[in-house]
Amino acid sequence: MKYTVSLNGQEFNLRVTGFLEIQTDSGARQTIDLVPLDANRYSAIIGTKSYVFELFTENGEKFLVYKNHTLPLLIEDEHDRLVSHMKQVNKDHPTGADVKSPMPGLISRILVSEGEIVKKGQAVLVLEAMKMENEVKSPLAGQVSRIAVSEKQNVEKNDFLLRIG
Amino acid sequence: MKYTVSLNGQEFNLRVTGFLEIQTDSGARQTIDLVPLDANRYSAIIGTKSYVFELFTENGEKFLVYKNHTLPLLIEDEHDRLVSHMKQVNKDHPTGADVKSPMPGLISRILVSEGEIVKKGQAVLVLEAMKMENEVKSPLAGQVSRIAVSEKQNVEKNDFLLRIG
Amino acid sequence: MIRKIKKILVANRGEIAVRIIRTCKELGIETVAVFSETDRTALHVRMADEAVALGGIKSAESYLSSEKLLAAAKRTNADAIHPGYGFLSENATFAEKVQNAGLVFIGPDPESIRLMGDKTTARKLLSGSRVPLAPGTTDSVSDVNEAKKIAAGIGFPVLVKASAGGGGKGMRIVHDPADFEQAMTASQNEAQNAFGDSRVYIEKYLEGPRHIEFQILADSHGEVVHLFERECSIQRRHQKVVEEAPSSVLTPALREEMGLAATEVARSCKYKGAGTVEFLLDRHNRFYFLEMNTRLQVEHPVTELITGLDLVREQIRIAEGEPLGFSQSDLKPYGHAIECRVYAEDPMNQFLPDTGKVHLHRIPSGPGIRVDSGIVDGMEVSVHFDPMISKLITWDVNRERAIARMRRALEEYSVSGVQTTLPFCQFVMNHPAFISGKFDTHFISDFFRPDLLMLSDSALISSLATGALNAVHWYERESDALKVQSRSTPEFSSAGVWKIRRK
Amino acid sequence: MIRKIKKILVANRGEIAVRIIRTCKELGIETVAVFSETDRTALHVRMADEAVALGGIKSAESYLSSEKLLAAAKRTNADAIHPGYGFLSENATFAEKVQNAGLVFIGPDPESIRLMGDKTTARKLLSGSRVPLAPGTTDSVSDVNEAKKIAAGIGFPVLVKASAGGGGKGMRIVHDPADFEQAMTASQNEAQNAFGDSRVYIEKYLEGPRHIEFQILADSHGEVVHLFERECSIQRRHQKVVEEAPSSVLTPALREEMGLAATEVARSCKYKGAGTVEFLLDRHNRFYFLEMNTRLQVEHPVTELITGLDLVREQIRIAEGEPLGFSQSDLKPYGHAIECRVYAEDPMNQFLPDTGKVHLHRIPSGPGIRVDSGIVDGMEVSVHFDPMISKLITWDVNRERAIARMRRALEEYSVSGVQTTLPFCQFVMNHPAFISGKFDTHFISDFFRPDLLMLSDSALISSLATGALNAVHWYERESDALKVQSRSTPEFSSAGVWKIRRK
Repeated sequence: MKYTVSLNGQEFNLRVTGFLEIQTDSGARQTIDLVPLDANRYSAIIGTKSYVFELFTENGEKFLVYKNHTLPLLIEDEHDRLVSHMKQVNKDHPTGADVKSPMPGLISRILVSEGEIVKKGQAVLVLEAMKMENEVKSPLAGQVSRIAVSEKQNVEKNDFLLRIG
Repeated sequence: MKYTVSLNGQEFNLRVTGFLEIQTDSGARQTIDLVPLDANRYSAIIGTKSYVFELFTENGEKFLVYKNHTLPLLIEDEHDRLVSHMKQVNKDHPTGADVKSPMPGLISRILVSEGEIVKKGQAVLVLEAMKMENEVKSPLAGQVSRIAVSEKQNVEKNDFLLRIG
Repeated sequence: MIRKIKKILVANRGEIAVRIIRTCKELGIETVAVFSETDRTALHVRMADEAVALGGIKSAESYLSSEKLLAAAKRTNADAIHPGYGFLSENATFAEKVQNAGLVFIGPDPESIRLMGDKTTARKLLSGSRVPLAPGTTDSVSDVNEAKKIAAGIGFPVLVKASAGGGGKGMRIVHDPADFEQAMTASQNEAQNAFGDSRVYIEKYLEGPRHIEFQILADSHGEVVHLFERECSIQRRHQKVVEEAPSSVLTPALREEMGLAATEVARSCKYKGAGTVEFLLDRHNRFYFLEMNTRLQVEHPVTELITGLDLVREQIRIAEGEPLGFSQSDLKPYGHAIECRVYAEDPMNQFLPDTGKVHLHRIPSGPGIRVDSGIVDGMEVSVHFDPMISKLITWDVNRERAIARMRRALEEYSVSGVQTTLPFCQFVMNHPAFISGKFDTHFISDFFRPDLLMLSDSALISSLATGALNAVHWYERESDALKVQSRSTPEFSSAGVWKIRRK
Repeated sequence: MIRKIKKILVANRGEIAVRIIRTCKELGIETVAVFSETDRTALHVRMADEAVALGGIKSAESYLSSEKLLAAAKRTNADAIHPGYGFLSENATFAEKVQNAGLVFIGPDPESIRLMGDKTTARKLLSGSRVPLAPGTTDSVSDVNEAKKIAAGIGFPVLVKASAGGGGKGMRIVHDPADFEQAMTASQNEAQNAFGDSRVYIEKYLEGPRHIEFQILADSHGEVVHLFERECSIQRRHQKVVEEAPSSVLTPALREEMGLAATEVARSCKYKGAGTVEFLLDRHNRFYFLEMNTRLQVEHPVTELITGLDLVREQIRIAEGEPLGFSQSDLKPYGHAIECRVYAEDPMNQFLPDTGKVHLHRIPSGPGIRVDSGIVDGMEVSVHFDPMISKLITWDVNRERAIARMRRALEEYSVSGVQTTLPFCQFVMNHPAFISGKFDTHFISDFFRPDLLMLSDSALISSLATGALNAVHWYERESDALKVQSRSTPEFSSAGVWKIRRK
């Protein structure tokens, strides 16, 4: 089985050639001594090097944690690769963005209105959470096309707040 | 449902009268705020007192652990009670005892032979475990009626070793 | 008069409730925990001798309700209340109610809290003394135009600060007069939310200051000592993340001078108990009184580690009416201590609070390590309370070694389920500015970028990629225990989170 | 000559391997762990930078195989080996092999190990010095009749001790001449098993002695200091369970005298590194040299806590050829420290080792607590290795407070799955003899009975009974996570372990 693994932005083409055995693009074969621990943690010994890492997913995105560093992880086989490549083509010309709530909280103020033109980094609303007022900023320049929440409304993490563009 | 609970040798007659509600022999009703934690541990709040305890069983015997104290626990309903009472009657005249291995190890020496009369507390065999020689002693006075192991034999915890009486 | 305390109700939650219970156990004092609806299985409830439900989910319905707290104390026959920090710890009215109910309030008298709690009153009180103050108003301002004029008079940049405030809440820096109005409104709103008091005042904003604070102890017999300083300059959102003692910039002469000022502040308000006098230290080693916190401080452990004292024990003894039993000349700092606060926050994303279930919490241990935590496996970090879940403190004979030990401890510390400030603290411990001791409260804006938290060792990344692929290919879904879980929801999402099937 | 060490192979397992790795990380020295087949997921393997499988299950096939250890060091390019304690730590031949392979052995020279390792040689070496020795043979004896005669000459009770021994292994007390032969055979067998050397010798058995040992440090430039004493009198099976520093019976004068004797022992064998000189102290405050341990001691943390030093760090620095950098007059004990060893043993049943899976291991934390442990949740305690799974150490300004802190810490400590010595340590910390300081090595036989570990508070037991019944009645089998499990097998036994069904 052939895979493309992207970790921390670095891409690796790897082939699973046997139990816990990997072949890299250069043809080198490598066995790994891998055992699961608890809570999605694994202990790996590669050669003599010892690693403990954790895997988790959040909102469908995969991550690997190593010594408290969280690294984005993407593992695709040949089929996945084709599909995601096609998606990528369509995404090359982004025209807008959904702004989601970064955490649960209360919408204390909305600073923009529908139709308004905003700059990248401009505060669009104020979210109150954990006794702090947090400004939510626009990820890009554009026009506010839709506001899905109102003031004093409680929102959950990742709730859709408004759309730019 | 009516139960007899024996803990640390103390006996309690309790009736379950509702969800997390108990009635004692004296007729007093008591509610208990009980939630399970991890690894068979429970947090109980009775009145205002807060307790954390663990339950476990070993070889069919039940135990409760509280602040590192391990207390023998027996919970019987009316039916259990009747059965165990009948058993008890037969057990009132013990005539012998099985000696079991207190831990995994190697039988390094057997100090008695079948038919031999032994005193209570007399060493009957030597078990080597964790680099130590441990003497296994007779729990009562009597005659060695059977020896089930031989020297240099490996045994597991609770393996039957020999019988007195 | 000595009044022995037999049972203490701890009017708090989380790590500080656990911290207080620990000392009570050592003193043979019984403890009563209180808990909101979501805290039934929290560590402080498990550890206390008694526990009383307050009901409610939000602070206002639970840990901020003086009625419920006093009822719980009455029900359990507690003879004292320890407020911890935050919540009602600096609320003079609460302290008064506690005393009126015939209970001991473990803290200063309500009058001292009142004097120091209102930052403008404190400034007024000290304006005649030898304690240096930063330029600014000694009264609160409510009219935005008047405030703007005052700010212009002091000269921008200025700080808008909550009169009732503390801990950076309600504080705004204003560089540009054009931003003043919005900043003042935000400050007033936050102050109203956090303290129920929207008054603010204006103070000169010092460029590149260090935040240095002195721990003081004062008994009811007139003895006041300081336990040296804590350096608290590493902050995000005006809240401390890393603290240490001693500070690497104080000379013995400056330490003595500032210590003297700190005890003078305590004396000025007839202080009793453990308190903290905060100063700003500018680039020319001039210091200015900032505020006095009339309670135990989050970062008190670094002081405990360099003095050998248990500050909660001292608080209780003082509250009982005992004399301190030692004076300033008996005290000498021993070694160096550093504290890293573990917040459930994402340092990759503006330190925004993260919430969710902590699947696994494994603390470091071994020589010179202390962990004060309120978290256990499976516990929920909710939006209702402060996101600080733990404090990691290291001690060693000198600063260099205490840093090396902290690096080791941070690497050992494992929290799964929520993002934390652990990687940020690793960044700090490895940064040349921190190591050299040459840094100020702008450390984050001067030196930190989220991408600096990423790994750059490609050989390491390559090995981890191999590990990840094998883990997913061979072990995923093998059993319940091994399956790859979502971080926010412990149950396995069956909708193909991982697309790869076992061979 | 200074030779900087870059990578250390730790030829050990469990808590001491973890302990050594921690210091290496703080020093920026790379680490190599080694592991037997059953130790693949052990903590030391997870924490080290590199890990090499030794294969085998028993010690002889793994941690005792010098060939495998040297091959692992060669493979990983380690430039030094730290032996820890136990296993090959006091094996002169191994130390020699390490040196011959061009590696640094972190410990004394093979000749020093040889001199002190053979207890009879050590006694001979010191017989001309000012160091007092207990009456007994200076040669080993093999003939049982001759040995019996010698014993009669010294006067019963006597000790039969392994020449190659240490740590109580192979030791037997004989009160009655009739028991002598069996004791000597047992001692010889145990010595053969533990050390591969069956030689034994006879020593006068002192009644009611205290076990007091001195930590020494010696560099390669001739500087020798002692780091004060450790009191190790609480023992079961001649092995220590509770240790503390300082001892509550030593006067400053006696401390100085014994410290001087300890450094003299170290000088007599040209010692280098960290070592321990053990003494017996009788009821008249006369002390006798017992043996010198030429390695790091299990109980070294109590000395670390009262001196602020990291002994593993000092060992490594000395091995690199660094001078100590301080002398005896620079050292002063600070506060009081106590260690409780957590053995997987059943104190209710003659301290017999217990085995099984550790379901849950939750360590205490907070002020003044240190835990050195090699255990993680889910780990198997097997019959193949020493049953000590963890060490709990507390520090405070004085003995009374250190005991109070230990009581609190023991109560917080939770191990599920195997029986441990934790309740026994709780018994010790609450016992008047221990609290008063008036106890000797007979503490257990004098004061301990298993039934004293039981609870006697009937109101408490009644509440727990109510709790247990509700737990079983309402929660048993509700879900996988909640079901009542067997302690020895984590899987639920479906054969009606609990007879009660949910209503």
